[in-house]
Amino acid sequence: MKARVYVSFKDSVLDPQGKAVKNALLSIGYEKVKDVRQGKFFQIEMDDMSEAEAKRQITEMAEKILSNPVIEKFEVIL
Amino acid sequence: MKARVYVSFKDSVLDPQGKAVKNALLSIGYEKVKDVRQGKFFQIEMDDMSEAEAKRQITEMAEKILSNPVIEKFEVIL
Amino acid sequence: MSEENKVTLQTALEQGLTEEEFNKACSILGRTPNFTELGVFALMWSEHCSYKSSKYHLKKFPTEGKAVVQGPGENAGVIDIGDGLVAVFKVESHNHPSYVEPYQGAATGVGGILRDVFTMGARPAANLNSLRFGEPGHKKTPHLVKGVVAGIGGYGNCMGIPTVGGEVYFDKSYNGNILVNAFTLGVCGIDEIFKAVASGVGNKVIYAGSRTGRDGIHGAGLLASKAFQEDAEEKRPTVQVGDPFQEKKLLEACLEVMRKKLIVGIQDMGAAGLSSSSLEMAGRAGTGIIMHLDRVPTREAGMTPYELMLSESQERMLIVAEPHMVDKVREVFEKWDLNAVEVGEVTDDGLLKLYMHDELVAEMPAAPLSEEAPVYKRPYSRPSWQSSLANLDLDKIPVPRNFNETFKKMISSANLCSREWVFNQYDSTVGTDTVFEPGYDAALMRVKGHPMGIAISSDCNSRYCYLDPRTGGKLAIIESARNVACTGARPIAFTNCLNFGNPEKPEIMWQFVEAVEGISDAAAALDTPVVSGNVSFYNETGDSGIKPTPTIVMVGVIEDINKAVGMKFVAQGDIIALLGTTRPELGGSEYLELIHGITAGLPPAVDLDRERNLHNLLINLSKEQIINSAHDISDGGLAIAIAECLLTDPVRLGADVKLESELRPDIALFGESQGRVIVSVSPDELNNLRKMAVRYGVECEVIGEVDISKTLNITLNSEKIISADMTDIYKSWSKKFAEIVGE
Amino acid sequence: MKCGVVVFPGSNCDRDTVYAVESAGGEAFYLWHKETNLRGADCIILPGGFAYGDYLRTGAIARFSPIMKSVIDFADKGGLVFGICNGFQVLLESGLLPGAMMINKTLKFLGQDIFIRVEETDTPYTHDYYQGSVLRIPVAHFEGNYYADGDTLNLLEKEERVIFRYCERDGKISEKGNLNGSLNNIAGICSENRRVLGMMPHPERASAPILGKSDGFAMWKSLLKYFGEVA
Ligand SMILES: Nc1ncnc2c1ncn2[C@@H]1O[C@H](COP(=O)(O)OP(=O)(O)O)[C@@H](O)[C@H]1O
Ligand SMILES: [Mg+2]
Repeated sequence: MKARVYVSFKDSVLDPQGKAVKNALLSIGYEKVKDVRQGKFFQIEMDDMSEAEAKRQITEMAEKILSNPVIEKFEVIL
Repeated sequence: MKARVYVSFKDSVLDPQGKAVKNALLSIGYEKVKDVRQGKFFQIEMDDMSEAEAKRQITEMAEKILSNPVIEKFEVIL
Repeated sequence: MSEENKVTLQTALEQGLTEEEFNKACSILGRTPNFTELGVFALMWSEHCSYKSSKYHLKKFPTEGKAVVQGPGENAGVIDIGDGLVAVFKVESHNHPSYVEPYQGAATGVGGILRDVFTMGARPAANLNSLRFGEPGHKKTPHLVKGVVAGIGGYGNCMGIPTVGGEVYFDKSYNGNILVNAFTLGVCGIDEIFKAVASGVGNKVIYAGSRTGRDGIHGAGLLASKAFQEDAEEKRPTVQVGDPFQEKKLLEACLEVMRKKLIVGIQDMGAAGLSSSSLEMAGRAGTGIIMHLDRVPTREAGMTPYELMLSESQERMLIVAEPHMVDKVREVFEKWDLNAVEVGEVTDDGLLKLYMHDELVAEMPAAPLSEEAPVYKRPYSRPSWQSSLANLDLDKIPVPRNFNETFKKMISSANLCSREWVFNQYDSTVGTDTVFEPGYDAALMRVKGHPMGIAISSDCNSRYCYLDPRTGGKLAIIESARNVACTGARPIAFTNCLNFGNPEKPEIMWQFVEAVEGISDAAAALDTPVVSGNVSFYNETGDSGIKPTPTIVMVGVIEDINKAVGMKFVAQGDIIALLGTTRPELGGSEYLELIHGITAGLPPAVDLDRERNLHNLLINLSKEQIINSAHDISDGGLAIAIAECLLTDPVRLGADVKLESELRPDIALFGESQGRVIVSVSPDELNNLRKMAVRYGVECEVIGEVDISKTLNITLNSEKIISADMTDIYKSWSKKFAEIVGE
Repeated sequence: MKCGVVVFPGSNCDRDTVYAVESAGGEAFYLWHKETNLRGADCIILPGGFAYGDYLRTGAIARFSPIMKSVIDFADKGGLVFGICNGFQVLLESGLLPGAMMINKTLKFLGQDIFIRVEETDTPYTHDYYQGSVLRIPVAHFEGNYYADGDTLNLLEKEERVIFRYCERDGKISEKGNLNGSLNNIAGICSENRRVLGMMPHPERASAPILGKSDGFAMWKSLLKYFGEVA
């Protein structure tokens, strides 16, 4: 059972890393770059359990540990 | 045109972040966690261009700037 | 023993051994090695591990002195610093990995040198780093600078070891081959030193720290070898990823087992991993070792004995302990959430025997592998182009019309501008022992609860070494020693990292031999032996090698840290004096290269007797509390050095300097004659300064006064030739580095 | 006054902190992260460092450690808890203080002396300072860019819980003096009961004249006075 958790800044929070990457890309000639947001992801492998249970546990982890709700949002994809 | 680039360490490369997260998850009681790998992703928005062209440009960026092929692998998803 | 992987001469060649070396290996074993054994031979006899091209010449270094507790040969050198304490230190290169992956390459370089020091029982107290990059305008330079600096910081900061100094130079000879030399110094009690020996037959061998993965399994030769073609790339990253958190725990756990006297010997697994750690520990003790490789904790399934022995995974240690201590050792490591696994035993037969699931997979005599490693006296000859480099016709070099402009251009140039951009990314104050932070001539560390201080300076001017490697070697020694002496500390001993091109080329070997002999002469004259070091050859891309770069890191001790002397001017009305004399020298100077585009001539002359006198003078000036500041004159010459005495944020002071000289004005201002120091002294101490200078036979000339104009005024033979607003200068000096990296 | 200094496996300012407390005349001992007994400490200090490597987010994992359960209990009962640098980050992650830390606006580690202004002196940690004093003090962090939503910020300001602000040499609060990009130049905040304090700069590194830095010393003196141990 594998799943991915994507964590990124809430839209209301400035993403300085994304902005820096965008500027770097523009400066070396990728003029069509309109926006870049940066985030992190976790690929999690769970030992034998149902899909529903995995989803439940992983969502809980994402809420509790993998993201900080003050600044971040997350998405769990099985 | 939006795309995501996922960058993570190659499988044989040590992933200290993933390891630390795995240990944390285990220690707070998620016993079924078998493995965690951590990576980063970039959400890139391109101004009007064909899908094929966007994919070409973004793949190039991923190779040149967003990852270091010596230790990292990447995946571009439109 | 398993017969798979038949080894032939061809296999040996592919692994980087020569035919002769292969035959020697066969005769040591009395048979043909199997594949695992061959891998171990190839690794142990590689240039990196065996020093086969350099060993013969390194013997020329002075290695003895009354403060030396441990000279070259252990993981790091050790000197007595008084009051029952020792300093343990070493410098090491991580050039190639840093070029390929600047962040991780530099980070693991720091990790490796830290292990070298704490494996000896000393808690690391200070890191320095010596960096060389290509031209500022080269397309790869900004990326490399940013990555290397972030990597050094990333590792050292997380470990909580302050990075307190170093050097950064830009030169096009490093365009394709940067240098990253990392230094660590640790402190412990003189009776707390641990050695890397596997003594005591029947003692247990313990593997501690991170798991072993397939990283760093050696070099290009191996990749080409048949047996591994199928799974080449993906499985065999040549660059490791560092895990400073793991190393921090390893540090604490290792110090704890040492303090509790639970172990007999310990060695880190650096380059050459399990192979060199086990062989060297047994070799030094004259014992043998049995290891069960299947017990080694691994990161990936199915690793072969060959891979286990050759992996360079980071953050690992090999420990020898008495049988009844094994559980206690394990307890300590478990407390830190680390592996500690008994993998073998010390034996009396002098053999390294490796088992995999109880099957013997390799058997080699331990001592011969390290002690009978090949030694080469490689041919060397002076390069044909060397003489022409010395040609410098000063008459053809125009004297600048506007010295103000020349001065501004120099002080805000890549090699002379502020390094704040670099060291502000380092934690330089953690540990609360850093008395002189980066930005001083030498870093200065206190030792809590003791009166003394430790001064450290890293130096090498590779342009000097290129123009005349023998003199360049001497200059690196005297400059680093002078920097140390400026603080009031006595230079005691040094470590070195000799970065050169391909030693199989006679011209490169010549540079190496000349530099080593120059270093030896100067070190002997200053009574500063070498206690540890590292040689890095093959720093070449394509046909062009780097300029010879023998980095010297000098360590000194000041008895009373409260008497340390800083480099900045401190008070209005202080007299500025020049110790030493300016000679008609301009060869190899920063000024010639930057302003006139010329890299030629001979580097400044060295007078070792005068230099030693100067250092003694400086030490006594501090002891008697006569001077308020001392700053050594190096790259950029007198005018730059005086400016550096003023450059703080915010600029508070100015200086009014009046020089009388028959020399060309550019030589007087920017020449790099050696043995010179700018000191400042309050008017009522001037006489004492003069007297003391006479006593040591050092010229002392009053050249000006510190004022509050925030301007640097320099008058030469009654003509005012520099008048610079230091607040403006500060801006361009401190901003230049960010520009170089494109920020 | 007895300070319990918590040691996470990646703490690296624990010894510096103990030394500073002792040099001011206080008593200090170490508390291992796997312990739960606070051993009668009057004040718990969460020191700087990288608690569990902090590869995920600084302080994120530390909050689940056994010791933190006790520390949170202790704080809830009105105990003094002082987080420095990484300790501040742990306090935010554990909810003892509001807000979150982001990567510095420079996207680089920031290791240098900076200036902060003492905004409030009515805490056990700052009453030995004058309000408005400017301190020169080292910072060493990669994630010190304080963030909180508008409501939280307003509350902090209204309740005068911003204890330190980044400033220029002369005390001016400006973008220029705010190297990491913190909202409202926040360098340190306290809890509603003013007994939990978190700050990014390192007072323990500015507590010895030989280092040329002593502006942090008064924090330890404040604590000692608070416990009535010096006049
Ligand atoms: N890579 C670095 N890391 C830390 N400090 C550095 C580094 N490079 C230079 N510095 C510091 O910047 C100052 C100036 O360096 P340098 O010009 O090489 O000094 P000097 O000419 O006196 O040897 C020194 O204090 C040095 O320690
Ligand atoms: Mg110097």
